[in-house]
Amino acid sequence: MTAADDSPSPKTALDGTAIRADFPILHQMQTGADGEERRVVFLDSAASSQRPQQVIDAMDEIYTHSYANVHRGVYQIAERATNAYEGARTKVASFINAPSANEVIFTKNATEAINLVAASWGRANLGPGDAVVLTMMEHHANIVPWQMLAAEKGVEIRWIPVTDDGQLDLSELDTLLDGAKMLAFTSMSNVLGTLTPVKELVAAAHRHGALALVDACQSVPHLPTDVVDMDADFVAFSAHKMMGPSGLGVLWGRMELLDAMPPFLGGGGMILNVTTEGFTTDAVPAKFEAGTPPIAEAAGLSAAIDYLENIGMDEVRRHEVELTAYAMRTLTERLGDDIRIFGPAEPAARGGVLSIELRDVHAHDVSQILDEKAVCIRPGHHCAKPLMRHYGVAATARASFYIYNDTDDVDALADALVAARDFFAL
Amino acid sequence: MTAADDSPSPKTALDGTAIRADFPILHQMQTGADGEERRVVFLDSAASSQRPQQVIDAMDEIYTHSYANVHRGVYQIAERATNAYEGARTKVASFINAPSANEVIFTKNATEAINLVAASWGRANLGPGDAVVLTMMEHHANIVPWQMLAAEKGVEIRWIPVTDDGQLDLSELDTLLDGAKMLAFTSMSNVLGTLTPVKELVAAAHRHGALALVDACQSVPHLPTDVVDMDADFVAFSAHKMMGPSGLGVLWGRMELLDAMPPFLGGGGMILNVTTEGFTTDAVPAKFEAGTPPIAEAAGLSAAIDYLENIGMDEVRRHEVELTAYAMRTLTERLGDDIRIFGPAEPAARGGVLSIELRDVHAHDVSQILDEKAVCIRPGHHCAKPLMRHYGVAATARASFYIYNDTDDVDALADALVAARDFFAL
Amino acid sequence: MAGLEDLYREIILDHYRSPRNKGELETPPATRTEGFNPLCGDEIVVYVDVDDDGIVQDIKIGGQGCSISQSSASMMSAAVKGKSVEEARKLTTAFKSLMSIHEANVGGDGSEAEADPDAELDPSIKLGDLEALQGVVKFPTRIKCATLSWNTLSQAFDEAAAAN
Amino acid sequence: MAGLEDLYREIILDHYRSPRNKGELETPPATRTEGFNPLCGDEIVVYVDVDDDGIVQDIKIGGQGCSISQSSASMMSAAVKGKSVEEARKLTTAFKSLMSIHEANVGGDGSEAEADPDAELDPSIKLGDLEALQGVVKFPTRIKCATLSWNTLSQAFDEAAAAN
Ligand SMILES: Cc1ncc(COP(=O)(O)O)c(C=O)c1O
Ligand SMILES: Cc1ncc(COP(=O)(O)O)c(C=O)c1O
Repeated sequence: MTAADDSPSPKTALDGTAIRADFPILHQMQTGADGEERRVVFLDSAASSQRPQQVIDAMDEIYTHSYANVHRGVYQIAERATNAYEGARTKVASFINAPSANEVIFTKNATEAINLVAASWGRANLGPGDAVVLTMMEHHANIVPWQMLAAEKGVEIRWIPVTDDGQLDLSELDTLLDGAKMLAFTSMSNVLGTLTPVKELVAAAHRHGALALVDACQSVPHLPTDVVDMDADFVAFSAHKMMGPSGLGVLWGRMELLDAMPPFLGGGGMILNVTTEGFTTDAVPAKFEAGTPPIAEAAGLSAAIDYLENIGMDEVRRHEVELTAYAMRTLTERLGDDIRIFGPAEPAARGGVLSIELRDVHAHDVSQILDEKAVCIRPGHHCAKPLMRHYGVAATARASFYIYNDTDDVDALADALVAARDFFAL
Repeated sequence: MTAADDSPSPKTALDGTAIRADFPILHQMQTGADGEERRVVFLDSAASSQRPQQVIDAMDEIYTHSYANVHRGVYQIAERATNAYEGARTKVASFINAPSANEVIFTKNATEAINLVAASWGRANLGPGDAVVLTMMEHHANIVPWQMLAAEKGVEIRWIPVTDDGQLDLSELDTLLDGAKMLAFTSMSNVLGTLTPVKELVAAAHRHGALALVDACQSVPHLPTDVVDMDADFVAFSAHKMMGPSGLGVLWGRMELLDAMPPFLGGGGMILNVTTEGFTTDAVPAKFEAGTPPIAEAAGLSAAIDYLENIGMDEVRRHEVELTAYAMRTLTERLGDDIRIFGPAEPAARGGVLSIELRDVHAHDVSQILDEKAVCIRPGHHCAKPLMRHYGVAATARASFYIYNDTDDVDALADALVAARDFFAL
Repeated sequence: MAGLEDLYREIILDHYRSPRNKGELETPPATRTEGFNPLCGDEIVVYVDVDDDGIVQDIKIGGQGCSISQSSASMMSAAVKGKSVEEARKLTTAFKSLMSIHEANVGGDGSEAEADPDAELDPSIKLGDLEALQGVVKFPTRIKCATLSWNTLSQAFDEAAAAN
Repeated sequence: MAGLEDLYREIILDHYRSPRNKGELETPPATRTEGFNPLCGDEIVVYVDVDDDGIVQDIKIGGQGCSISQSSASMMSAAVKGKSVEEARKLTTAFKSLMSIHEANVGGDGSEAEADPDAELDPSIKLGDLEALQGVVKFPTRIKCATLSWNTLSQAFDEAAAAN
């Protein structure tokens, strides 16, 4: 089965083929059980992205020239390591337009960033009768920490519902926020691709005297981010979804909030003094970075941001909207009634994430058959079980795009889906 | 100033020069302000070690061939990533002789590992009137988490004193352990090098019905480790001190304890089910690994363990004892009364860590002058302020050894210390 | 599709398309047990009705899942219905041994820690149709799909026993 | 030692070896304030006695530290003794400006966030001996050593003002 016609695929803002040259992992060929060699088509960036040689080189550079533990060494190698680590903080701050680099806290992943807020700010500020508002399209990372807090402190959790076309249903927002202390929500659904109205939600939270935490895992890698414009109180994201390394996440927060919060993890690097009687904490961000931090990883993220800024986040976004539009059109044309695409119908209202259901073929089987065609997608609940339950499905097959994807990749996806449908057809 | 005589330096169990060939960062030359080029002599491995090309390659291999998010992908790249990550777990388990790989939990560093135990086990099991016993030579990572717990839960902290020659004073051990629920102690002091009597301490804790947590950050990289033989309940250490990458730590614990403990961080990967009402946790170790884990980092640690096992941990230990003996002898010969070496006088009673005080020269100045000679040591409190206070010093200058160091490095250290003394002499 | 015949044998697809014993049982007398595959979201519900003589009088399967988990559950239901709990447990051990060859590589969540890859198969146990699932071991990430219903059945037996 | 003269000027070593105003003051009337450099363990104690006219009547320095932190504290004590709090604060700003050129690179703990590298130096302020510490900016990790006593002095003034 080949693409419906042989006319060249339309172009998008970025040239995926040219960009792939920078990504060694995307050069590899995969041999199917049919003996055919195929270029790997990676469509799982919403779970974790790939990284260009520039990012790998930046980490190797640390390990081969400038690695030492940071902050306390006087020798030149340690000074270079500290500068690389603190330089990454400054770079992240400017990438998200944070007022101060000291508001950028490095964590191990976005999950830890959200847990930090729930455990430190939440325990110190919430008690019985207080409410935290979440949405039905949250990732477990932005649900479970609040449920743990709720169980411990008797806090109530309220849920903003989703509509069937994958938007937040804000009709009862004021009621839900009434008396709430925190609104924690995703800027972009990792299942549906839905872009939520961040500024509107933050403003609503503030109107009700609640803080707003934005789970920006899916938007920071793909859209321009401005925490001042968002007017958020906390923003969390992960390096590995934006071409940075594994093992690194970011929490940005307003300094006056971070300053007033108790520490989260205790240990070296976060103290001003320790005696047998107790300890005093150092200033933010050190207060929240106990132990040896992800040093080489921070340098890797810094290089990833350079790479993204070099392309321009507006271009990244434009490319992905065009690719998503092409994909929605192509899959509908090729698979008709046999495919269901979850989420908003309008490509501009979403990120480059397509969750689909293929009639009579379970997502797990879809993914297995696509792997035979070297097309990498992800089946499952995508860590968003409440949302899956809303749609009455246990799993979807999710394809997600990044700068290194192009319309050829979408065609390969469509071909493979058609093959999967045909294989399972009665 | 040159070495006292020109006879070749004595050999130790390992050939540091040959080993350095594998460590690109140690090939670099550093130009002093005097214009002279010198080989970098890295004596700060107790803070964080360097890594051989093999470890860097293992991480690059993941990023260039086998990187994807783990555990949930069906496609081949994701399967390889999962196998690399879980393979690292199996490798760590066998390296420390853990009964089951599922008892190995990957954290971001040793500090998080200890915080995990204090927060999860501690909160669930300790209350007012309960006691946790620490030693006066603990790293802040094994003090502050317990102080946080103590402040929250009204737990009492008791301290095992140290003797002036840097040993634990166990004369009152039974009194201290009476009624205690936890004994948390270091297997090797990161300031003094002191090896503590691990088995004796664990047995004493158990005799009193307390659990034993071993902060093995400084011993796992340098000595054979056997958690079964130790009979410990929890063991924590960091990858970056054993030639692995930054951003990765390990908690080993007994399965029946881990199984009974509540979760620590909440999010994706640690749940069995999530509804709007609450969540159920997955089995250990998944329960304690919320969010995207340090994937490439685990592969790096795996390669570091291969490297160490290839040399043999007994050889590593023998080399470091010989090097420490040579260093103690050489520094005493060269600097006489002008130098004080903290900790046990007997090299076999300690690891390759020398904290020194140079008469009338502050550690910070020592380190600065040594950097001019390309000798990298660390000044400061080494995250062990209670111990520093015991000795009445604010800072020591610490030199620490690993497999890539040799007697030439010790000679360079001695030369540089003599130069520092002379520079500051009245 | 070339290469996937090992995984998707005809008999598996048949059970997937026409699952046996699909449905619910009244509880009590039946026991209802849920199983989750946290990796992919599959959920299975096993209803089992064990009589006083320890015989599986009836079994029904609910939930959602992929072809492997659904067909495995379907075959399981057919295989254990009318058998004694003891026989069903032996069959479970035999089936999990068939699956466990590569299971150690999959893990990470400990849920299969009890499977013993070296366990000798009782030669008197006939797996029958279930042997069609043998091809799954070549696809390690799918092993948990195949064993989900069996693990849930074991749990159901435990719960039924505890309830008496 | 070649290359280090910039850091270890003779006057710095002189203040290090013979620190001025070493000791303690009775509290009250003096204020006692501790400062920590978490990076290296240096601890400084500043005792300051401000009279009703806002004049630093007396100042004493305790604690332990490296040549840079100790000499900076010693010079500071000599420079502010007898001056008004206002003059001492201006001197602090001037000194921190001298030091802050590279300070942004060192950070990570936010404690220097208030230092403004672009602040214009008041030309009427004479740093005198303190200019010998200028060489420190070439050694960014040592800047915190040089500013420790000054930050502690600012805090002492704040506490003294709050106590009145
Ligand atoms: C004895 C000891 N415990 C704990 C730690 C903390 O390790 P990490 O910073 O990797 O969390 C260290 C090292 O810094 C150490 O030497
Ligand atoms: C929306 C969203 N939130 C949170 C997370 C958790 O990120 P991490 O696994 O890096 O902690 C993810 C990704 O897995 C995500 O897509």
